[in-house]
Amino acid sequence: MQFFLEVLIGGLLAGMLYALVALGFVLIFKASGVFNFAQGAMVFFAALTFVGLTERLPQWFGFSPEWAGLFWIALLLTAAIMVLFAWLVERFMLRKLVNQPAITLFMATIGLTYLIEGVAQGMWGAMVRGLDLGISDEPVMWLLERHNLMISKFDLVAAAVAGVLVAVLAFFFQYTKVGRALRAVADDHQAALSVGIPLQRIWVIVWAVAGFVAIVAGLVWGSRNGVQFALTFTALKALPVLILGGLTSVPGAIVGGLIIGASEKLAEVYLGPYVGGGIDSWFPYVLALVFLLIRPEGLFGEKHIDRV
Amino acid sequence: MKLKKIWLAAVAASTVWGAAAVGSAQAAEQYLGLPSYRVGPYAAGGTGVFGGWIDYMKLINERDGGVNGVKLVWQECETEYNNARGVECYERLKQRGGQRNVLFAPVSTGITFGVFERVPQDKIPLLSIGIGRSDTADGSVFPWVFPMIATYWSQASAIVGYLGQREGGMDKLKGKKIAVLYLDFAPGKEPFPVLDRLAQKWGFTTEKIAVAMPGNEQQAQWLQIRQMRPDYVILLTYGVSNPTALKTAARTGFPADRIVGWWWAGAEEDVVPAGDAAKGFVAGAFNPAGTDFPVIQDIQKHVYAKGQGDMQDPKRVGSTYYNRGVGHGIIYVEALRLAQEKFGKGQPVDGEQMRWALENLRLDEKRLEAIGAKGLMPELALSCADHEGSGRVRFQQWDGEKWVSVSDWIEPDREVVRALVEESAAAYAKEKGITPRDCSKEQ
Amino acid sequence: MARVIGDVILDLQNISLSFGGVKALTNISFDVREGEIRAIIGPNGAGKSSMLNVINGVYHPQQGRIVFRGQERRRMNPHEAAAQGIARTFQNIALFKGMTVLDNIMTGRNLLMRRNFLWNALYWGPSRREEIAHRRRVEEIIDFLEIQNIRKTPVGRLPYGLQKRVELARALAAEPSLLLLDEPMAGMNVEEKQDMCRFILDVNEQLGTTIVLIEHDMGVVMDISDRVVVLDYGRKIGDGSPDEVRNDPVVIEAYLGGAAH
Amino acid sequence: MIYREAGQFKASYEEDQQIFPIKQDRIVMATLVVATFLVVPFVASEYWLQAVLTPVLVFALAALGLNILTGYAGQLSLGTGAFMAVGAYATYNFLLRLDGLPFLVGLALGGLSAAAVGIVFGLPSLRIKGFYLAMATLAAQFFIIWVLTKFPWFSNYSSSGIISAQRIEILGFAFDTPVSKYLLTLAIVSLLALAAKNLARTNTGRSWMAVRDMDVAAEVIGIPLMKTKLLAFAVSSFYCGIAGGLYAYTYLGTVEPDGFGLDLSFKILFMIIIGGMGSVLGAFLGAAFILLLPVGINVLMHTSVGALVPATLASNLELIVFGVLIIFFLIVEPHGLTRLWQIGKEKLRLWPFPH
Repeated sequence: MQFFLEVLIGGLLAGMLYALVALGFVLIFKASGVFNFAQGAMVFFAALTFVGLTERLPQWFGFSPEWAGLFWIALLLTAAIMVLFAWLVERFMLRKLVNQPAITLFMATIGLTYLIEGVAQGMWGAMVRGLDLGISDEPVMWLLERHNLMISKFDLVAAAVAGVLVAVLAFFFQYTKVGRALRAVADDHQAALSVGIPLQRIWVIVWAVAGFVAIVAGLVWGSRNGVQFALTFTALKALPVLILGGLTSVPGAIVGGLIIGASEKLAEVYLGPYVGGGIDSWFPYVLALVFLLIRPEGLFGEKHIDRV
Repeated sequence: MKLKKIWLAAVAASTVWGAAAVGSAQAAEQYLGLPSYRVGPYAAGGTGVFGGWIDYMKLINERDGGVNGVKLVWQECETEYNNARGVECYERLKQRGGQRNVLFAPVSTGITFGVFERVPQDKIPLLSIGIGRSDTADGSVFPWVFPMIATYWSQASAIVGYLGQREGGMDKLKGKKIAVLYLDFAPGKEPFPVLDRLAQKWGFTTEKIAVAMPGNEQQAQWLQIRQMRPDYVILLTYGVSNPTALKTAARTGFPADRIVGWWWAGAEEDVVPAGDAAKGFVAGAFNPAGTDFPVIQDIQKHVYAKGQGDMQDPKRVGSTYYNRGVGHGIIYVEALRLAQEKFGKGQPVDGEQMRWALENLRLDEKRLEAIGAKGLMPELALSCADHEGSGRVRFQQWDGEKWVSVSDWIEPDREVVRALVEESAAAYAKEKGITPRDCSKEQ
Repeated sequence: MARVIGDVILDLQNISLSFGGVKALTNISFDVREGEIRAIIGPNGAGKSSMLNVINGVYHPQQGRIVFRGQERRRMNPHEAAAQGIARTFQNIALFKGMTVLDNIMTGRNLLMRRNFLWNALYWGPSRREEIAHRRRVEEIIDFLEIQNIRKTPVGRLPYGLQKRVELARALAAEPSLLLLDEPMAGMNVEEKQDMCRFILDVNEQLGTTIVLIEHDMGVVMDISDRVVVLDYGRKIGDGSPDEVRNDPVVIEAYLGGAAH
Repeated sequence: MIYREAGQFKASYEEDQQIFPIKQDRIVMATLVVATFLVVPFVASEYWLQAVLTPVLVFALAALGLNILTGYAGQLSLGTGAFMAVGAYATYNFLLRLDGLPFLVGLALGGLSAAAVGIVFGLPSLRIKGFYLAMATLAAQFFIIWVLTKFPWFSNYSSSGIISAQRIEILGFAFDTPVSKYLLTLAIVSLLALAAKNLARTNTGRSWMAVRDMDVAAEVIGIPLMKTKLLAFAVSSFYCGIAGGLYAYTYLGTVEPDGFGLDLSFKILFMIIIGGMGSVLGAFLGAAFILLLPVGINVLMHTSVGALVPATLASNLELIVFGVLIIFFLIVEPHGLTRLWQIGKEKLRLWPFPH
């Protein structure tokens, strides 16, 4: 029982991390109908840029790498770069592909993936870097001692971060003018225009917000596994979450993440040994597929599905 | 207009392409095709290995004026660690101008397998240091393949040998429980037969646990390990799955010094991202890290001091991957030297001559010391039957800053490994209808 | 050819249809005789299109019986309905936008084509003969509807009126015994409407096809149909010859009191 | 002036229903067939045969398969690589385990196995559409590769899951040189391309396109959705399976399951988008473009630019240029190379008298 709980909780926490990546997809899909395959590359790019800046800034400006402000300056600069990135994407890609079929936009984002990967590694090198956010990655002691439960402190913090992020995004969508415009865009492009915010600017904003989400996801995943190319693979963990939660739902991403995380771990532990293990490559997808057969638009997705 | 532009671009591109294929051939040059990978998930390894190799060739050119006056030249081709791209590179690099490639070393299992059956026809030796497949060590069946220094099978045996040393004798392994955490890709499973036979021989048990590619999430696997309470974990993972494994181990309370990795887990890139979690982790190596070796210092002096180094980040000179690349370079250059001695000094050699030289390569302590690479690799002595040449592996421990050697070169259990090599090679020969060379008749 | 009105071929009895509690059709009964032109009229939202969707199996009514050619059916897929000889057009044009006019009409013949995909892959012998035979039939329909000059045009490029005509052609290509037309003249100018009227009458007279049509234009409906069903809010409020319906006080109330037409 | 169809009258439906109703197209096609079968084998270098032409043909076949499913029948799939893997591994096992089985029969059985698997994974398409379906096909992608990796029976218990293709022998003739392998590939791919073209222009193809363009209307005119979609999955997977078999037997020689990963599926999807959806020609153009573009850029980078910038930067620039070109291309011509080809023909029709 204690083992089951450990696996379950570990899975739920990992699921929050998947959800973190999935959020970026949802934001962009919701507001522009673009299935942004480059989200994984954006996570990589953001994390690498952040780490690269923390390495280079002290060299360039001659202050100590130990200085506490470095983290925040690097974070701000990375955020600024993500905004610039969003602007460039809108200006040179999205704007020119308006009214193209969804699959064309999807393909364009795969092209964008190559571009980002090349820029990231070209700029900062192929070296694998560590990232220490100062959160210790050890089991929570009192849980271990009292209940013999091994739950990682880091995962708890990361899950909390994901939770806060979702709350912030929900607030943003619900209560700000831009947020309302975004929701309007999702429903109807014409209606959005009447809100008084140009479509182009909305796209920049939503890509920038997805960029911020990528930074957070990149930092969390980067400090977990190292800042390296493999961060792009986090996208593969997010896709089943998306299917399950629905492409357009922020809470869906969280709930989907929790379900996928927990069931993936439980399956690996209890089912894996019978079939040779390593089943978490496909299990989430099959689970999501079975789920789709029952509810073709995902858990919280909107009924209407665009044809591709 | 649109159309015209695209046409023009296409024409321009194909012209350059055509021109590039021609190139110029000069007499005193030795051409080598390098299928490098500098982008993608494994770029850290690719830039390191190929950077070290190229730097060593630059050193030979700068310091010695080439090999007996023959300048070393090379052409790179980006494989992205992708099989199909790698095969295209193999074909493209095969020939440049009038020169043919004399050695192909993709440093990738997939590409190695992709070209594996092409090399005998093209007469280009395939160098697969640390790659496998292990049975190609049988040179009588695979005359053109050189899995030098140590194969996965030798390594697996050396890991068990190292654990035996730590326990204070092989017989102490009896009754021990060892978990084998492997990445679910081709090389990850290659060591299994050796581990199984050794488990039987020494009376320990193994429990194999798979991690799906790319392995960036291993909570379930480590909780299983925790449940199992093994004495050791043998780590057969690659790329991002290495730091993930170490981090997750720490998170589930498994001590790092009871984890022993193979050499694809033994680079700085594999442990640095794991931070403190990696402290105490032990991994195999056929080429230790470090800048103390004279050859590395020569590279610093003759190449980097002149600003000609290949590494984007000069700090990586002396890292594990880099030194592995230097090792590749040494083997290549020494084989060239040997081939020139036999077939004509001061002249480029061809693939067949290269193959002969590789098969007859001897690098003893004395020679390694002369090169300035004593300790950078084990002694090598190849033969017609044995294309591995050493099989020795040493172990290093990560102290949080650098790799520290914790063992001498450990011999594999040759009885077990060689028997497997011959069995497997014979099966391959039978399937393919190959008649093995009779090695007693070679020279 | 003289028109012959035959026996009842479609009999709808007590049809009720609802969507998640919202009633679209309530207890509707009427019949269609072989060879006649039967119109369904009613204000917007009266359930006319739902009625057609029930007839050709797009919707499945919760209650009621549908008897077509003496066979009762409760549930039927649209393609089964098509196989029994029911073809239709749609209120919002439902052509295959990526295909040419010719190909669109050829799809209408799919039920009549016997060669499977293996023969088609060879495009040899029977398969080729079949394609060409059906092409010949389709060309007759193209001639009949006077759209020869656009046969190789992708339908997406055609004006609205022509698209409606192509859709009719596609339905006719199936050689149906019952043709359902959902507002065949909506959005057309007078000239186009006249053309369409002529085509509908020609189809009915020359091919003997039974037609059920929905139309808003009262003038047209009263001119061409033999009998008219009037729906309002999902209920039947009138049924009979155009004259009877025209003078029915309930119908007048619904029309004059509700939407003015 | 050269490309002019004026004066070519069709006197019968037979003539009008030809694959290439325009005379010039027929001439071009005939020239192409002669050139690829009779001229190329004598003039092309080994590099071109082995590393360029053969893979382009193999990938064109896979792209054709995906085009049948996605371009014609409108079902987006990201599982192409896995279906190719099924083809390759099934062919291997049939040839291995049935002694004396002719190669072509083994290949066809491999294709049929892929078709069977395709039907199974096509079942969800009856309920799921669009990106959701694409994600569902990812389940096929990962599951199939896992099965091939996990169960050593499929690779005849090779220690690492790698299979190495048996020698190809047809009627006593061994196909073991680059030229013969190229010709074999060319012959198979040409025949299947012709078959695909025939499917596309007959009832089968029309039914697929009808389902793609508007499934409700298709059903109403009597096209059974389930049968039509599953047929598309089956035929598409058959093509991919054959392509996978050729990939293993005439192109690489040795393959491992990981070689058929998601990257490969994406690459093939790229081919049909860049080449042109719903077009047989597009599959070929797209395959050539996507395979040769990175190679071309690589050659450029490591010869001209490579001399100026460090090799690592050159490799990254390669990736950047590739990405930018893809985006650029999608912006300039979202309908793919086929559309460019058509525009080119329109221009030729008027040349040399531009309007």
